[in-house]
Amino acid sequence: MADPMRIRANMTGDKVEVKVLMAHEMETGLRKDAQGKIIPAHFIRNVTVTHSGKTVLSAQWGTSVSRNPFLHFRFKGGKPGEKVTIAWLDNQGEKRADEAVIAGG
Amino acid sequence: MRIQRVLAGVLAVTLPCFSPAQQDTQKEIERYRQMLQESNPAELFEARGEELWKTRRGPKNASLERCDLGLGPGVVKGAYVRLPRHFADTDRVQDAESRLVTCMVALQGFTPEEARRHPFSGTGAPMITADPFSGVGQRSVMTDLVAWIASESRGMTIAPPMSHPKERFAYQAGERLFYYRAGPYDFGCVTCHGEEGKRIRLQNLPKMTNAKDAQRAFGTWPAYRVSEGELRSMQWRMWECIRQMRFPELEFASDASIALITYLAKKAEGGTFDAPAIKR
Amino acid sequence: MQPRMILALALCGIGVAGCATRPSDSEAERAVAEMIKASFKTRGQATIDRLSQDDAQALCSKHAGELPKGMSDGIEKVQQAALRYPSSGKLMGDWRQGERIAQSGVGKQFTDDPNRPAGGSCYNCHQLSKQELSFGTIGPSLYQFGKLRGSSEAIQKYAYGKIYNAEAFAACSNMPRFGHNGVLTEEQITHLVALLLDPESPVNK
Amino acid sequence: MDAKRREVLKTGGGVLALAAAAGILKPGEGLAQEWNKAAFDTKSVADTVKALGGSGSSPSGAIEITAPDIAENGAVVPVAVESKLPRTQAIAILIEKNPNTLSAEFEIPAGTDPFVSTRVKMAETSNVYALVIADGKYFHAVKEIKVTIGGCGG
Repeated sequence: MADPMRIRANMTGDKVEVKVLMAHEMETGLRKDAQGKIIPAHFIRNVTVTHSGKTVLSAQWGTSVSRNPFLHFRFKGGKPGEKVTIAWLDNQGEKRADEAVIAGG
Repeated sequence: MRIQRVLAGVLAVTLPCFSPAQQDTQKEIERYRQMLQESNPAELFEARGEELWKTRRGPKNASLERCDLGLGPGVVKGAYVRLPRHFADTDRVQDAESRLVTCMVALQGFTPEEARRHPFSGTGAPMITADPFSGVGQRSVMTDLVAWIASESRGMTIAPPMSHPKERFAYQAGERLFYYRAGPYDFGCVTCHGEEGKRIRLQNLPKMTNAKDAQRAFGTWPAYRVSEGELRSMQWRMWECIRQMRFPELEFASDASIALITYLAKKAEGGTFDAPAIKR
Repeated sequence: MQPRMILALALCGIGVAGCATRPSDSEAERAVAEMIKASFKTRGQATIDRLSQDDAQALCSKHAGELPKGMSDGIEKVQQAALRYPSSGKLMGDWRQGERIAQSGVGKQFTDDPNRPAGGSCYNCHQLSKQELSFGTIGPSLYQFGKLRGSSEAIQKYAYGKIYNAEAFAACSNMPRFGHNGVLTEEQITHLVALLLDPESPVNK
Repeated sequence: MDAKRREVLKTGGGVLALAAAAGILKPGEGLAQEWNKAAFDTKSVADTVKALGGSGSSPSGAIEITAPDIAENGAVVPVAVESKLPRTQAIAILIEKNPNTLSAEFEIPAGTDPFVSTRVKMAETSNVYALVIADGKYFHAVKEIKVTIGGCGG
């Protein structure tokens, strides 16, 4: 199973600042292993961030997002103590969802 | 006679080293490095390492929570900056990795070979491949553990003990290795790390006999290397430098590797430990 | 005991002349040699015998940074005598091939294919062309090397010799002895000479 | 609106934020499973814009790309995009000289800042485009990022 994400969600002014690190190979499908065999593509395709039942960011990614991806964005309407949920789904059907509690500013 | 004069001319000509454009290159690279600091995937490895420390593994189904890293069984906080050190039970100077091998064998019942099997994540060396993005994912228990153990010394002062005769001998052997030039490229560690302010390509090289440089170097390993997408330990740093020096392979957790690390740790004494870091 | 002294002592064991003037500490010496033997292993083309030093390597290790004048003259004389120039007499090759060789840092590592030619690793340590921003500074800038010096036979010979065996000109140079140690072929070195001296080379633009 | 909605549907989920806003999809319902393969397979900026449902894009000074001029390594290049265009709906990052041009596409619902920061791989020195869809129109900013060769064994 995929490793947990590292999520930081902090109030800055009236906005929630979200920074997340995901543990993922983001393999391009173009590389070869030591035996010269192609390493199959393995990458996150979809990321969805929700807060209070509402999607605050959704993304589609290709293979050129860096390994162990980093994402940083801001949204309005969150309060300290509330939860932000981040979910990803990769091209091999693996998925992972984690949540973080919004910290005060 | 003529040749000699020409040669003298050749040697006398010095060129302005850096035009403004090249100073801009350095400045932009510095900016790139600063941008990387915003987020360090080393955290992901540290989190796994902390979990592994507490996980029951091996034939004895035991965790590493009683492992003695030098400050007593189970004490991790501050242990990394007081390594390498002499351990009475093995009568050997050990760094973090070699000590973990000892604990995996003694506490968890692994054979030494099993404990050493995957010292570095990925393949260790960059892969030979047509693809521009190097590194391939294969997890290493050892790397994850070292990432966490090192993180538990963040902000502390590098202070390797040097009171046991074997610690002093490791330092002396490490110094000798540092100056040892050999192989088809005539390289030694000193070739790249003997002068101040030099670079390979755009990578700045620490002069290891200079305390400030050594402190920065020792204090920023382990590190997440963005070029490989892997967490790399100090053992790996030695192994990789030695590979690029065109030497035979430096064995993981070998006495020579520990001697080199002891030499560097002593040179870095008094510096602030700030690892796992993030680097090119 | 001074660490530097132990270092010097330890270095005596490897076929170096002139150690007799220092007190011997054969125990430390043996222990370090033993440590090296136990800590390295042959992998691929990087065989364990690569750790055996020739005289120049041993002297440069022993006197790191403070080589006595007489000794450096001695090394340069021996290395000069070992210089070999191409029998064809042709010292200038193709700068385009030279640029590729200068850019490549592969060769002789245990991860390298021994059947593929090595690179010259030139940009690792030297500035050469203006376009390449990523260059090292361990060696001096070679930008406009030929423009400033011309491409006379004497300069060609110097450039070839320096790449072939840097220690023939500067004992204990940081630069590998590319020809002497069999890293680059004669032909590859002539391409590098052209990269340095050809007026059309990016080095001289 | 209807014409726009049809266009969105026709392009195969390129601008899902529009679809969601139009009430076609509810958040979390199938949205995460959509992946615009056609767009991620494109090999030029123009083709990517097309695959994302645009006929072309205009340069805009209201889009800011924050990234280094020179990256020490191409495997990780920090790129942040901020749009000051009203009603920004989506931000995409395109790398002209990569094997596939489109790197990432972010859909920005109302209430979320028109800003994203991430890290991308670059195969070589290239122009990096920030493509912004705002009020149904396509805009872009461009910045060249140089990728340098590093290390000593390669």
